[in-house]
Amino acid sequence: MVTVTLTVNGETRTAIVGGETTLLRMLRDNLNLTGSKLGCDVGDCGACTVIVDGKPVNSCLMLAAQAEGRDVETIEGLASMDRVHPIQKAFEECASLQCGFCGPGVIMSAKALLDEIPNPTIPQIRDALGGNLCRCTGYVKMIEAILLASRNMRGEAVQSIR
Amino acid sequence: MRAFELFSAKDSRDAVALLAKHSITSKVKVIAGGTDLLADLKFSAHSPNVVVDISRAQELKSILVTDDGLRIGSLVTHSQIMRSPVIQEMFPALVDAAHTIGAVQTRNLGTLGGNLVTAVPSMDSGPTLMALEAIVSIEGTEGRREVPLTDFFLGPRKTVLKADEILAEIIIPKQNLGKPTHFLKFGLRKGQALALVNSAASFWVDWDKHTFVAPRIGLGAVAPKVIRATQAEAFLEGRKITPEVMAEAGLIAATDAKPISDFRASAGYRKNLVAVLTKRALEGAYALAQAKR
Amino acid sequence: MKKRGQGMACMWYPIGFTVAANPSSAVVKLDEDGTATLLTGTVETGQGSLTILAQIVAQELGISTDDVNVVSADTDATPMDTGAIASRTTYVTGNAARLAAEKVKMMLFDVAAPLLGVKPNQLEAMDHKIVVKGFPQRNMHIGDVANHARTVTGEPPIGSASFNPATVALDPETGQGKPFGTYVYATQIAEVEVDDETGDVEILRIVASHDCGTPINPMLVEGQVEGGISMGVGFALQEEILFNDKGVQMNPNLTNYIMPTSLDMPEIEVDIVDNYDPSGPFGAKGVGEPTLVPTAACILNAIYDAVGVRIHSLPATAEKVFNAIQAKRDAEPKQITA
Amino acid sequence: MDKKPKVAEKDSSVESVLKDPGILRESVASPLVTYPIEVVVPKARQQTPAVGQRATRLDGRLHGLGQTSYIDDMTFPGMLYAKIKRAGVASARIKSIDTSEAEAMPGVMAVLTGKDVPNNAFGPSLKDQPVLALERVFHAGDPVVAVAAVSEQIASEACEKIKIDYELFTPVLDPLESLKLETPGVHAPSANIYQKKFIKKGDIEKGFAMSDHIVESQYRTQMVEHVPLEPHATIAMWDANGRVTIYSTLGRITLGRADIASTLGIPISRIRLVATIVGGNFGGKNEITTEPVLALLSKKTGRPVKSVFTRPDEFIASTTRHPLIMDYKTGVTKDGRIQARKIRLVLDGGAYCSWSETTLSKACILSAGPYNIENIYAEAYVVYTNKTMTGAMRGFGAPQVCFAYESHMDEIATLLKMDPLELRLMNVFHEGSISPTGQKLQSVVVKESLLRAAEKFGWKGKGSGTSGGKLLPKDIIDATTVRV
Repeated sequence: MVTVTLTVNGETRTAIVGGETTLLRMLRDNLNLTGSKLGCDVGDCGACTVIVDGKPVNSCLMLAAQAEGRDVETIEGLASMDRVHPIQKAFEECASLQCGFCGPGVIMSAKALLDEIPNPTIPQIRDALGGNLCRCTGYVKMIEAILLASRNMRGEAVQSIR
Repeated sequence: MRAFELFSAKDSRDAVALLAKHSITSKVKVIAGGTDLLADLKFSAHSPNVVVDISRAQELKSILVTDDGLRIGSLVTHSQIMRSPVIQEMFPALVDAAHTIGAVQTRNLGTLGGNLVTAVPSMDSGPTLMALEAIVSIEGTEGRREVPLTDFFLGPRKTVLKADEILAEIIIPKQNLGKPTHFLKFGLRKGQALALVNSAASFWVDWDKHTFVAPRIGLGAVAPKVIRATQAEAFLEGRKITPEVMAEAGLIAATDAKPISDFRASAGYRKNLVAVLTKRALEGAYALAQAKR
Repeated sequence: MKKRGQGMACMWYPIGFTVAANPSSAVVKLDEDGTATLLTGTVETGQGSLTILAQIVAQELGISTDDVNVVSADTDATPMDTGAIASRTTYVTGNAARLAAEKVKMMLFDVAAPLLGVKPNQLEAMDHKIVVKGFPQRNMHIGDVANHARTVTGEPPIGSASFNPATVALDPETGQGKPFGTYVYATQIAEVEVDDETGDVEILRIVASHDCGTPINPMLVEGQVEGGISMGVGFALQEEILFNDKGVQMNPNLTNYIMPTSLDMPEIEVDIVDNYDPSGPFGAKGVGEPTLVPTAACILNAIYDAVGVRIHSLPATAEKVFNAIQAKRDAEPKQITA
Repeated sequence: MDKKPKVAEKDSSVESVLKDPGILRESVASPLVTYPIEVVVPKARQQTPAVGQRATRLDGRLHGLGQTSYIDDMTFPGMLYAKIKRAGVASARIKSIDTSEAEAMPGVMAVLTGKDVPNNAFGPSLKDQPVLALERVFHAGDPVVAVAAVSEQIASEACEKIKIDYELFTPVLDPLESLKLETPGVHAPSANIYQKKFIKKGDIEKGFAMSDHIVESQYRTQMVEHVPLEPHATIAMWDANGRVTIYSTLGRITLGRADIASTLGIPISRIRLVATIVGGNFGGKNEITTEPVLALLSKKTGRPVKSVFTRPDEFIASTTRHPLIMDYKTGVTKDGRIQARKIRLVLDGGAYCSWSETTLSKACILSAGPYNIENIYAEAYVVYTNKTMTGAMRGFGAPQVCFAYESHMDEIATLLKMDPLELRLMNVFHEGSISPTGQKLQSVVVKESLLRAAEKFGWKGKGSGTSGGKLLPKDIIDATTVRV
């Protein structure tokens, strides 16, 4: 067993886990943060995407112990008490999620993208979502929402991209 | 995933010490980025008892230009390769190769060293490094040793690494710095694809004679390990650069390739891909050479 | 060389089960603030069916989508439903929900009529009010009517209804009969680019014109079409479960079972064809399954247009397309000399 | 759409009260979730009339916040984890099952085999599928033994310790082989063809006789998986009142409950079946899978039991799309009128019937396409093979036959040197057309969809890829009006 202390959504958390425990399992089972999903457990589907030290990663392919001392952002940390994140808002408004299971991972990928590139092109968005499989949407309304969020976050007075 | 005991190495010295200690009594695996190892272990009944985490070894994370050439630490991630201004400038092919690996999430985790050590024939880092005649620096309890990448791979998932050794650095020798190189991959889809075939071509141009100088071609997924297309290289050496010659070299490279048929593709189709990709990689490298002239 | 081509495919698709009964029941209750709760046994599996059902109930009662809560998918609490299958929810469950809401509305009309000094059939429900037709200023808030029903009339405004599409069994010999209540229609057109040296097919864009009757929510209809097309793209070019000669699957994982990523998807333009089916709720039919029906066919027709080879078996992998192009090249000189 | 944010978009400076790691380290982990109190409702949700609005989804906001609770997100005190040992061989007789080593493992609470299942057969139309295979294995994904343990890891290791001795048979894998009478029955003594369907309209031979050209082709489609992003998941809790509550990723709970009741041999009143929001269905979650097993494990242990399919389970142990082999023969006049169409469909039904009956019917009824054809003969057969069972999947056979009839239409257009659009417009259904089953069709807009799509696309007539071609006449486009 190893003791893992890390920062999750700005707060320090500790758990004692088996050496083989992935960051995803620790988040879900030990910290009750079930927003990150287990869809394949081998890094193909991206439903487990979280941001570690500013970079999106598959939390199913990272051992919890490897996240020791690092800064982890999960879907639960995006909204604050008085507002949802502009990406979450855009995803709601564009009906970008259908069954929703891939959503937390997709939104974390989108957040990492917009943190790095505030004004992405459609090919850049497609590339950023390349590791997030979705079976419901064809990705179309996700791309729309990311463009909308990008404009809103940059303060452009765009009401809708339609 | 089966339970195992995890040891975190502080640095590379610590890593080889831990390996030396535990490999005597236990089945040991090394984890760096984890993208290959954990995916392999998840549904496997065979599991190591001990895993040594080397991901914190800072000294294996740098990209440096030295008197020996370009030294890339084994723990440099694929994303870091894509973002490195030095690599972008000298070897856009390495950037392209890194970009075709997995997806953003796996590129942020996966390391160059991990990609090589896994020794899967379809690896995307191998062909370009092979074409650039890379050398790997291996660290063991006795210290460092250097091995040409061509000799590093023994077969599918087999390398010359001993139980107490780790891959420390990948060195592109000085004489090849800035050598025009182009990498192409063909997968079954555009995102997150395994290579059916990948090919990298690299050569200097004698602009007076307009001929190929020191042409090197690396091929992936067409043999038990990443290989050089030596017959195609010999054919090109000193030859005039023309579209016909590049197409011919592609066809010769296809005879260098010894692919197998599996459920992803037939051997015959893979040979065709070798010819097409190699031709196009040569064209791409030539375009780069012209741009750099 | 890369070659472009265009291809089309149209289709028809039925709503609901083939002859077999597939009823849905629904319960609608109205609270004193004028908001409603729908109880339905169907399950939200991503299609947005609960939102659509809320819109149908809201429409019938003259309230907004946000005024309808939906309780679903609990056998202890919700009425019988055949479920999220056969593109039937909007049409079958939607009809049941509309009929249940209509019953509530009729109860409200009965309650409001004497209060407004008119006959029930002179009333309509709109904009959160029970209104005298032609005299919009004569109205009561729907919540006040509901409250009156409970406290004064003594009958809670709760309605329930069932719906089962009318069908006629098929003759076993000739197959003649009326297997379905209604059908939807659609056309998709694809533009592709084929690399004739590798057989690689890139789908550049797909235009999809779909009939769903009245689109209850155009945004969700678009989402269904876009998602269906992605499934159709996988069916056309990528996806296949492979077995070895012992009957064991060789690629049971998302590494080797190739389905479309965001990088594999074309630009999609969704067009909703104007239509109204009198048998559906507010003219609606359905849209879930038919969205992927014509996709593979239009892509394969576009491949033919681009490189002149017809692939008769799915998926049209790059290798299959390349082999067909090679075979065509091998055959062509012979035809010339013959 | 009016999307002006009504709440300031600037990051608020709400301080967390739990900044000191010292406090946190000693507490039991509680969810670090911020529940935003954003009350802004997008306008389209608030408008009347409601129909036709681009209203946001009821579940849209919670999806985006990661707050939708799927079954794997739920835990109950004392909950156990179940794993299923699957056959791994496609056709065999089970000679013996030895679970002793697994049962002896610390942490293993219960082991279940087919002997423990009261009515070990289910299926939406034919009850040919065992809950746990007992005597015979019909495909490699067949469940044989179930284990409930205190952790998923232990349950998996226990499965590896179960020894099953098989007598192996040669599997039947090719549906055309399966069709032949001399091929051994997959479910002997029953025949391999387990459903048939025929449609006869007009006089097929007369139709061919009236035709100038006959076009024949065979088309084939592959086996496909639904790939819902959420794998099948179930939690069962048998309570002291003798009722079992089952949470399941099932798209149809009413009939699902009846199926579960029948396998357990209890009245439906003793089952409460709840489906939460399901993370993708596409037809793959339309029949029960492990629910009876979980219920029995819960009954045996007195504890809640959860199981979640791994991604490989999802492929090998859930239903898939029917592969079809489709023979088409069409008679057409030289100006493009279709006179007759003859079709034979063979569906690979896999190891069990599942939703094959519906798939067969729909495929057969739809197989001639949305065209006015006077003379039709269609026959369709579904056969057993020792492959993963094929069942309901988005379109029930329609995507397969559409691939065939629309490829076929283009082949006819090529033969006649006609624009594929023109050929279709000449033959498609119109309002009041009579379908192949004799149904008078209403609200038919296939022609409008063709013209709309062609206009939006900029359809260039036949052979744009090689020969360019003519544009659509403007007057045809204008003839259709579109309100949406």
